[in-house]
Amino acid sequence: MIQEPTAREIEETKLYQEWGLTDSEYRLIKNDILKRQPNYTEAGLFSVMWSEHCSYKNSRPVLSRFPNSGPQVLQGPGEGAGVIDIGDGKAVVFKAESHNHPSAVEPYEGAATGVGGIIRDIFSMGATPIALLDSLRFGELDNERTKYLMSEIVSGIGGYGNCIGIPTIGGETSFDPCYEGNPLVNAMCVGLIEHKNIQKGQAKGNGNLVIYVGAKTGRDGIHGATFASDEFADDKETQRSAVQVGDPFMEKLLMDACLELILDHPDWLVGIQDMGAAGLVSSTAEMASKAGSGMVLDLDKVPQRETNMSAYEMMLSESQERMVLCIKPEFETEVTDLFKKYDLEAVNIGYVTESTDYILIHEGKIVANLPVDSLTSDVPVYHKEQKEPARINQFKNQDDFIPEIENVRETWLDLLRQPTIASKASLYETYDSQVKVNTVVKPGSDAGVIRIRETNKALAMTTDCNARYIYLNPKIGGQIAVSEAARNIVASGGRPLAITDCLNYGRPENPEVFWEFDQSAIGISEACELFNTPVISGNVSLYNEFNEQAIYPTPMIGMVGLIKDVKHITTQDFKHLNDLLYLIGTTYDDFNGSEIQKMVSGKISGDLTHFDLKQEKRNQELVLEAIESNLVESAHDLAEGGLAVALSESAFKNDLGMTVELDITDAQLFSETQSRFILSVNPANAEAFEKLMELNAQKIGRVTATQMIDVTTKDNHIVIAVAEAKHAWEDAIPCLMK
Amino acid sequence: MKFAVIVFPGSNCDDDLFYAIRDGLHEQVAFVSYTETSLDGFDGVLLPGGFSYGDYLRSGAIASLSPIMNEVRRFADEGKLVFGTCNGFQMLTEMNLLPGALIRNKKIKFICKPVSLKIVNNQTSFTTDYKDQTLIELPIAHGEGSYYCDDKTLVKLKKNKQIVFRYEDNPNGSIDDIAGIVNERGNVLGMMPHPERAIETLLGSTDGLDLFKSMLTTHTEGVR
Amino acid sequence: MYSVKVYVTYKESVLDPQGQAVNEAISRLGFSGVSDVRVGKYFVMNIKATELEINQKVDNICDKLLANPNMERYRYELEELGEQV
Amino acid sequence: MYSVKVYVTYKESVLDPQGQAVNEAISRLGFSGVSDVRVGKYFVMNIKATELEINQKVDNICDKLLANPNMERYRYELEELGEQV
Ligand SMILES: Nc1ncnc2c1ncn2[C@@H]1O[C@H](COP(=O)(O)OP(=O)(O)O)[C@@H](O)[C@H]1O
Ligand SMILES: [Mg+2]
Repeated sequence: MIQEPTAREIEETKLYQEWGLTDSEYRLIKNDILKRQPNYTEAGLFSVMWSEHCSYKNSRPVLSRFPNSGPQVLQGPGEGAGVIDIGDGKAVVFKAESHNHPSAVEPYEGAATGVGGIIRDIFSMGATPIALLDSLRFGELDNERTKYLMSEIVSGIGGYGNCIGIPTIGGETSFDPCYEGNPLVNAMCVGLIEHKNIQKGQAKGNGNLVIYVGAKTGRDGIHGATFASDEFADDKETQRSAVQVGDPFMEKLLMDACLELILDHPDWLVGIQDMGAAGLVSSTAEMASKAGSGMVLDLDKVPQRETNMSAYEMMLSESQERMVLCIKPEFETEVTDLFKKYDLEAVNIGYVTESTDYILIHEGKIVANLPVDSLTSDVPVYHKEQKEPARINQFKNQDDFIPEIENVRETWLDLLRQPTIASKASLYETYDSQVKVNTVVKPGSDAGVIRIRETNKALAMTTDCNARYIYLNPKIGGQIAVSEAARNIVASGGRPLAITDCLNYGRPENPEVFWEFDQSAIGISEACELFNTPVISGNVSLYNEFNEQAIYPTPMIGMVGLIKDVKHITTQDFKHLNDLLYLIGTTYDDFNGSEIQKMVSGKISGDLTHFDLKQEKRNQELVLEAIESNLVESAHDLAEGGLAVALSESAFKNDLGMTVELDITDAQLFSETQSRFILSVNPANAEAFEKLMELNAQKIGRVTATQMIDVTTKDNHIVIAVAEAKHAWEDAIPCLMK
Repeated sequence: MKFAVIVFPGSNCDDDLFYAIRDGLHEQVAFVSYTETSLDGFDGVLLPGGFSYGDYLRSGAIASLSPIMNEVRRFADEGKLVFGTCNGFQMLTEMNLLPGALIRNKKIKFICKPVSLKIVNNQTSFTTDYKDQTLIELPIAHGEGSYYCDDKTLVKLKKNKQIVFRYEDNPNGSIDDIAGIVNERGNVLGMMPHPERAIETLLGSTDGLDLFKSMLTTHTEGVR
Repeated sequence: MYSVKVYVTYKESVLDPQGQAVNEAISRLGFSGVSDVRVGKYFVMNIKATELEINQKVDNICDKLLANPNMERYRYELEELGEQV
Repeated sequence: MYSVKVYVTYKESVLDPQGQAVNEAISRLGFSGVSDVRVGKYFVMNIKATELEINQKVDNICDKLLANPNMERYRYELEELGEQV
């Protein structure tokens, strides 16, 4: 057995620093909280619970900007996931989570366990998971490492979701050099729940039992595991923290068992929570702290996969597929039996107390005794220094980029081949998008859509973030991220309900990074206020850097919208010959941060202009009204690559062509001015449609049977066979992956 | 007609089949646990897709050892209708109720997409309601769906007209484009595509419904 | 008690897409002269049995579970461990 | 030319859900006394190389592709085949 350093040694050698605690934090713990030196286990608990990842000590002031309440919010941030009312006694539950660092090291398992973790957050609320989405960022597909990462990460996401049987119905994937050493893997899960079944992660009621269920605990992903310094390491192998391996089969059993307990036996259960980051300590301490209770845990009872595990290792292990329950003692046998039916172990590992002490017993001795709030709510909060990066001012003062288009046809096709724009079918076709037979719109349109059985309603969902815009202007970029998500929901026939997020940034100690973080949060908040889409859950991932180069600030927005009637579900694909095409929104020269800027100059620069949140909202409202009045056959929002790309994408699925006449320049075909949509409308509805839209819709052409993209601009007449464009778009990523 | 949907640990298309029968076919249907030992009272057995036992070892292998499977074998031996889709097909080959095996897709990856199938034998208990040689579209969703059998078996399958569905555009490397086969007696069908996911217009296709209707027709008019 | 190692591979006649993919990946990494890659499964386990029983027991486990005779073949190695009852 | 057999297994400390599932299935089939089942991968291939190169070449292929050093370990066996150029 390893000799643990004593409390004195920890202070003298400043071992706590290696675990991430600062001197002042250590002093706070020693002088004010414990009034003694923390022992080895205790110091370990503090270091992990006070990490940014668990405590949000750096990001809390920023997160407090977000609007998170409203009559529709049944549960805001603070529990496993947020909950939004959708009528009929039902509610939708969702949250997103990042697994960037684990995926960079071990892409398949990192991505898979990311999906597993977010699913647990959803069913721990009592909700049945109904859909998964992902949001991925990679470096350019020009090297083997990136190809390997993408291929493994996508396999990991599919591997977990397919096996557990939750459809993956949407996501986004984009490519920029800044993500090469630090890919982003964000996963979102959406669940459905009856109001009466909403659970809380709480451990209250003196004498109630703390029950551990699921996989056994191993030395997986133990925090830093930094103490592998040689004087303690008899056996290096066992000291090193092991990679977490996901077991979706186990999670399926765990999910089914927990849902049976929650739905059929509410009287047995007091609280339930998943074990996520910092496993056992974070879940149990949070459950006790939220309920104002104390807790005693006997670690000898914790199911262990490995021998000789220390208290520290058990408490910090991030072994997957585990949950904590708080139950009434008189139902212990019933609960154990219920889990046994699913071949799962449910073990009584402790009980709730009236005090607020958090006490751990290991091998008959008390190994930790702390006020529980000191681990959760009494964490110091830091207001980090901020500084506007020099590039921002430079971007503001430079001339707007305007591409010179020599061959508009070639440019059009080249743009369709850019990996960020090209078809992602080779990725999402490896995800089961239909299991459970509720998927109305699969990946490939603006948002994924799931119908809600026993109602006429459906839910639209999307993940979005154009990080390039945020890099140029974080505040406006933040507004755009929310707007783009909302535009995708609206184009699908839904009314935006609320958002979740994954806020991915570099080191918060870098004042420029922190400024980006704060500014983008301001932008996101402003947009959420206007769209009335509160932030009901989310996740922060900092320290996304490689060789001291931070990623673009990337606050991924996951949005869910309600479609009032399945009749209103709309996709981006042209449906019928002769339907009229309308463009909503005005096109300007918006090339800063655009795909075409990146394509022709290899980098992005400049400021964001012309974006107006109010206009965005107005356009969205009009489009939704037109859809809900059954006047629209297809709707597609304009995003990367602008009008050229959106028109092409709308043609692909049903191999229909179009003739379009535009009073814009060739270059403007590729402009990324926000707040725009293309709608197709049956000629019989044209009058009603035009009346409703007033002057906000411009008729630009019609759908044809020629299978040609036939577009006239102020400068040129462009003809491209739909098949040619489709090949360029479909084959781009598979070709690069070869 | 009363259908049993067998539920194994890790099955995840059990609901899909249940809804297809209840809401699509409007017949009786109940879930039966893998731990049960009797199928008394049922007229047809449906083995669902999914990842029984996480697809560990070989897909369908561990599930095929479940207690209920002895009863499924007896049920099949009596000439009653047994249908397995996806993971259910894999179980049927693992139990040797159907010949051959399903191995890793040729391109290794899991594939989920609609595929075009030809009905190559509409004279089976599962296809009478389809027109012969017509094309239908059904979703596939599998990673190990490449049908394999040795040459002798293939000759036999052809001779006995046991091949029921063929892919138009083979997505997984299956021998002879095989998507679904019946046993010699004709009362056990296994196929990789998911007819139960093609039951409602709202979800894109109703091409799968006729398979279940055919089972009903066979049941009411007697096994052919 | 025996430590048993079981090796399961596809029969020669069965196409091995994983083996092909690995072969291609090896070439792409720049290693030349590698061919005929086949991928199989490898099981390690401990089995309590007498010398008389062990072969039959392992054969049984392989036939019934570890290998599918329609497409796979297996072989195994035994190593006797100290008595640990 | 060598025939090379590579055996890859998870490290002891890494969860092996497949091994657990197989172990349980073996017990359920009625075989007693089977424990610690671990499932690994098994690669067979032919490699052209000289005696001097072969070990380094195989190690390289294993480190870079066949085994994941974060969670797996490997061993291999070599068998020299007749010269087949
Ligand atoms: N990683 C992914 N997982 C699932 N679906 C994806 C992924 N990447 C892209 N998609 C799907 O591909 C389609 C196009 O994506 P994108 O261009 O990001 O759409 P939009 O610009 O409308 O948000 C969408 O339907 C999206 O859901
Ligand atoms: Mg869109």
